Amino acid sequence: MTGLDGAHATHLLEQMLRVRRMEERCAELYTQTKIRGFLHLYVGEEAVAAGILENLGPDDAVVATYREHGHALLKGTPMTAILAEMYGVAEGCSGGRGGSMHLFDAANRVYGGNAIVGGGLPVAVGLALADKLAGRDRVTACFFGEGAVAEGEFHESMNLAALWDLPVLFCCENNLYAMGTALARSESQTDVAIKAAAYEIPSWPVDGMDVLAVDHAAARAVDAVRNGGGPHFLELRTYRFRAHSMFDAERYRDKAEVRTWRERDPIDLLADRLRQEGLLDDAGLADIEARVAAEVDGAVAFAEAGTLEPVETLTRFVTSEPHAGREVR
Amino acid sequence: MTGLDGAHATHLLEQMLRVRRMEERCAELYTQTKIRGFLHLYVGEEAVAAGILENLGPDDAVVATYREHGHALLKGTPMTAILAEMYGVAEGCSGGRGGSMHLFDAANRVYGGNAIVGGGLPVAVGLALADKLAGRDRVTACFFGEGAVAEGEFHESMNLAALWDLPVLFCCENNLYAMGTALARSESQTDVAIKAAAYEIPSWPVDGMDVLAVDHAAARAVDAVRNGGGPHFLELRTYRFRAHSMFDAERYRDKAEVRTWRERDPIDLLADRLRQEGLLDDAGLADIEARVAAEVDGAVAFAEAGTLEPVETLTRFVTSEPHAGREVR
Amino acid sequence: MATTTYREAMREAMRDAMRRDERVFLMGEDVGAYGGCFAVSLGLLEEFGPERVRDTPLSESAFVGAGIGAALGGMRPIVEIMTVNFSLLALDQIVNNAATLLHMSGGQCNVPIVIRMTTGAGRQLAAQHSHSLEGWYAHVPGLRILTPATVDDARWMLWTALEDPDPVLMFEHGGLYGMEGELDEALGPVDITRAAVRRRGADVSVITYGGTLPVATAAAEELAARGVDAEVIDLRTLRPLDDETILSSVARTHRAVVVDEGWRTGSISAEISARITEAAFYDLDAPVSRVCSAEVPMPYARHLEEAALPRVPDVLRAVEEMGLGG
Amino acid sequence: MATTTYREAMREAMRDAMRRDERVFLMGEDVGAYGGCFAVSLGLLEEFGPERVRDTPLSESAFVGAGIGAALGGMRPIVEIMTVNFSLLALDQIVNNAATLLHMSGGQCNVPIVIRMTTGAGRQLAAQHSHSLEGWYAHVPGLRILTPATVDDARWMLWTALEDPDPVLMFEHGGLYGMEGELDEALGPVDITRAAVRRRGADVSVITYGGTLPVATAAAEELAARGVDAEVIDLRTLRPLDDETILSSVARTHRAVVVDEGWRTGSISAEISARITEAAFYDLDAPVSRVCSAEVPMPYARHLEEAALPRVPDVLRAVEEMGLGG
Ligand SMILES: Cc1ncc(C[n+]2csc(CCOP(=O)(O)OP(=O)(O)O)c2C)c(N)n1
Ligand SMILES: Cc1ncc(C[n+]2csc(CCOP(=O)(O)OP(=O)(O)O)c2C)c(N)n1
Ligand SMILES: [Mg+2]
Ligand SMILES: [Mg+2]
Repeated sequence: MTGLDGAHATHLLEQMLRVRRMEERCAELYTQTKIRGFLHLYVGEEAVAAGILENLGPDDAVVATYREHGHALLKGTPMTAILAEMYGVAEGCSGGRGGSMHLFDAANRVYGGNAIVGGGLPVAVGLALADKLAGRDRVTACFFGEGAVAEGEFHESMNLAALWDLPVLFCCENNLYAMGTALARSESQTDVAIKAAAYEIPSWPVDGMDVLAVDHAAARAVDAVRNGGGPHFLELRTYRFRAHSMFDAERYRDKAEVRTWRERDPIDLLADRLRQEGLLDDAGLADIEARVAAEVDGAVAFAEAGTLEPVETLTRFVTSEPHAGREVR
Repeated sequence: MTGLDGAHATHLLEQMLRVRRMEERCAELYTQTKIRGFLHLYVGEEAVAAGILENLGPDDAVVATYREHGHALLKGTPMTAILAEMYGVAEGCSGGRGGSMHLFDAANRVYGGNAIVGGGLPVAVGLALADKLAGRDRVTACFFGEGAVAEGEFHESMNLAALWDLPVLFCCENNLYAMGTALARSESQTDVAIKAAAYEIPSWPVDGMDVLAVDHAAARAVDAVRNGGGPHFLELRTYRFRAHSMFDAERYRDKAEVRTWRERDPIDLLADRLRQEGLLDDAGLADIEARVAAEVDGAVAFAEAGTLEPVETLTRFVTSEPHAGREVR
Repeated sequence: MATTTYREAMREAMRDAMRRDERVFLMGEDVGAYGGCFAVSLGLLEEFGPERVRDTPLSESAFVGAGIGAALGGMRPIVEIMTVNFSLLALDQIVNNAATLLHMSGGQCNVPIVIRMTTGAGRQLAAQHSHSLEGWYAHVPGLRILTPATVDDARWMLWTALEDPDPVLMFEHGGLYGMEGELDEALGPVDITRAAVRRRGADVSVITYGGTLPVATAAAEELAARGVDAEVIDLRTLRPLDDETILSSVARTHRAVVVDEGWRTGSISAEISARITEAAFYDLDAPVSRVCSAEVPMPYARHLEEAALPRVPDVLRAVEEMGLGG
Repeated sequence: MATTTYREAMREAMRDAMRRDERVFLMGEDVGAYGGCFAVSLGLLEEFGPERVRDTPLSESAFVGAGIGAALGGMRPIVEIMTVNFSLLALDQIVNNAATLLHMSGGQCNVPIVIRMTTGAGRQLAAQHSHSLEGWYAHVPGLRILTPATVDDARWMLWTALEDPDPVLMFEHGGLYGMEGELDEALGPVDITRAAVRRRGADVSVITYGGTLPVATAAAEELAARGVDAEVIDLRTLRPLDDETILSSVARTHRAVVVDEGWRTGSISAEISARITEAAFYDLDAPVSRVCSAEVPMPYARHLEEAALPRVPDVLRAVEEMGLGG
């Protein structure tokens, strides 16, 4: 990459910080039992969502996993609606019915929040198929972890997307572990990008801790997909700083490894670089942190003020209303 | 290949003819409604089963598809028991309960006869896992069509076998069509051997119409698998001379293509070569045909004389007998 | 009125749907070049081309999931799973996505997809190719389950199903494709929420659907000859069940026999029996009776398969055991 | 007698099985290095090593199928599917191979595999992670379905299950793992074909299994306070159902309530209701009542999930509606 656009980079820094601070607050709220169920945090992986979503427009779609808070936020879902969803209140982006693993926001084309590993891939392929059939130049970005690569649905989806030349951007968030299973203990071929190539899908690995590298790679890939280049695949090499979920003793990796990776914290990396180039000073960073803190506080306040849906409407949304039933003819 | 072992080659010719004549008779019996249900014939593909099974021993296992008559026969299942099975009589190798798609023969380690495309692959992986855990040097040969390559189970099974270094020989019978779907319309990457390589499984394509080539490749592959070389993959390039099943109008391919392939009939290819080298004459071929005809006639007679299982025992074999139920303690 | 087969009626329904609505397309294994595994889609490729009559690889989970995604993207896919037996490979997509997306999203993401599949036994296809799992699917909230059993329903249910904003599964019994019947060409889209009384009767309600409707009807004729006036109810939809039609019939007949090709234990007939008992316990002259398939993986041998399936004599016996026509 | 948790009892059962029989091994996602998703297999990797406590990739269909193959090959695999929700991805292997191989092969190929999985809701895991599909599996001939609900069954059912020559599925309700109870360490392998009467009673039979046994028991205590003497039956096995124990109870109480966390329509409770009615129609003082989950994909919000699940007040209401303890 040549040169550094300070404004753009600073914006990416702020985006990553919005995710980081939101996630950190979620962890606190979980210990306070304000948030329940399973909670999967994105801390350490922020550069991936920030770099890729920077390159998507409002008409583009996102399909993600249960570790999707950051993706929804950066696709445009208000933090207020995200926090409210985790509180299980009616003001949540899924009306309190989805929770942490199922953030939906049709207006911003966020199609979840899928908690079945690999389950989102076919859906992303279908969204892209609809765009192709309708002649729209929209892109569908599908995020999934490297653990999903072992699932049959990964294989079937890769093949369909390539065979039908569909506008999907596959984003494999390779954080080296699927819960406690290291990549080398789940794949005979650990080079994920090579796997994708076996479907004739252009694919390349990206330093997932360097948001500028992700941004740059995403710009090229999204452009190619949007312009009829068919599916593309990015392997984002990143790391999960925290436990898989809130029920993980982390027996499968040692502290030293985590420490080493933390030295490449995507936020620190970019902040330092901006400082070196004189594009950011402590005051500037403090301003950003202040804005982000205010947004997080506001979101929590919004969620706290949320209202519970009445139990009477428990069975709403099992089918659409009003229903298309017809008179007998 | 250097030199030609006449006795061995003649034996392979006879093996292919046993399959060919049996299958041809099955077609007649189907039109006579002696055989019912779905019937998938192996005509044109005989060199694959003949060449590979020649290299397996009695302790080795076979898992095949609904197009498995030849595999069972050449693994050692008597033709009488195979024909009887298709007649649905008690003397059939599966007691008349399996039919054409489900030939089983535990004594010869023939584990079916699986009618779910891709469904046999995980089972073959498991049989090999048992051998590895028990420290036995047995090989499990798994046969499947190129259409199965699109199934998620193919992907998951390849990865497990390679990851765990299991003694499986994957034999992909690439006859270019999955029912009416040509390979190019089902795979973005049509080179099946390359797909297997993506799992780090040694794989190579073989001329599936040349039984000597198949025999040679199988000898190498089986030897490698048996000696701890982990899974191996053979793509056997062959062709189905007849319809997919007895309900196929063959709209998806033209007669010319079929004619061209028939010019490479594996039986004629070998017979001609043996003739050229003076290792077979008309009398010799006539002897073989006579032996085979007698075997087929005998098998049909056996099936015709078969007995129907009494309806009273309909629900046998839902669970094993005697049952392991225990007294309450 | 014109005589047609169930197969042709189904094909006409799809042709009609694709002509009427640009968003409708058909996707599945061998629906195109092969001409349809059971020749249902024969000729559609020629009329609508490979984009709208889309052959898929053998990837049940991915192409069903792709249908779900296409529906979210504004299309109206008809996804054909060759047979219910293979639908097990797509079950995760159907149960965890198609059926749940609307709810999980708080009402934002409805999935207007129609998934068609052949179901049932009776053709000596053995254990892996003879399942009747429509009752299983009827367990899942968020799905609508249809079982067309007449040429009119084969021809006209699809229209209404495609207008449904939510997922609809259509189960077509393999034994019905060749069935001929009088088609009401002017009928138009039909109600898909109600059962139909196919034969009026006063003595016993024979409740069935799909592939066993002919069995129930034949049994009713036989019973008439024995002086027993049987009412035959074709459920048409297994989810939601039309309690009203079922219960009003039983209120008149005081006796019910459910005929269902599924294995007896945990079958949809168990649900129907339980509902009738819950709602009409004091009206019943006898416990609700079930005529189902024997609990055995379907054997290949013809005589064993026939013995395993619910047939006319089994229905007659069930009615006799209620003290009628004995 | 020693106090232990259901989780520890299950772990002890596996440790014991692997010590007793060389052929037994455990395979599944994160059973090893992670320590088990729900810590059930914690410590087993250290004792038995990675060959016998085998972590698998995320490949449900392949590793379940591999378990089936390993069983055919002479091993005695315990395959753990992390939760029933993911078992949908392995359903083809379970239904079309594990359940059918013995039959399709005319009795030659039995499949001695034990497949364990967590089931149920109640922990705010939302629509994709809260299924209770054990009733679905109970529909399939060739499978044996166990639902241990006590520490004794968690500890001792596995032994008998591993001696079974055919496939056995064990459903462990996620809400039970932390439950403490008195373990009979001398019990040894228990019968896996019979239901158990957990509480004797004369007025009504409350029939349940697995995760709702505590609900039924608590309801029975409450009913006792109201002067209603409820009998509580723990089914223990959903396939085959122990009709004898169920019917002999109903013959005494003349009333039955089935409590089941599955969705009401097409639930195993429908089967139980139908069977009781078929066999004991004239003994019943009231129609069999069902207390099930609301027919909705499980919502995340706690108050909605609680409202959707069968709870003590629901059982009390059902009994009241039978004219008892009102
Ligand atoms: C089909 C399926 N199997 C198992 C699980 C349980 N599970 C949830 S997350 C997870 C690990 C996934 O790892 P990866 O795909 O790498 O994503 P990451 O959590 O690392 O972001 C597992 C096994 C699941 N949700 N779905
Ligand atoms: C999972 C599944 N989907 C669909 C089918 C229907 N079907 C039976 S054979 C077949 C074609 C398989 O082609 P291939 O794997 O190439 O084997 P071939 O018949 O050519 O030997 C199909 C689609 C099936 N049996 N199983
Ligand atoms: Mg990961
Ligand atoms: Mg083929």
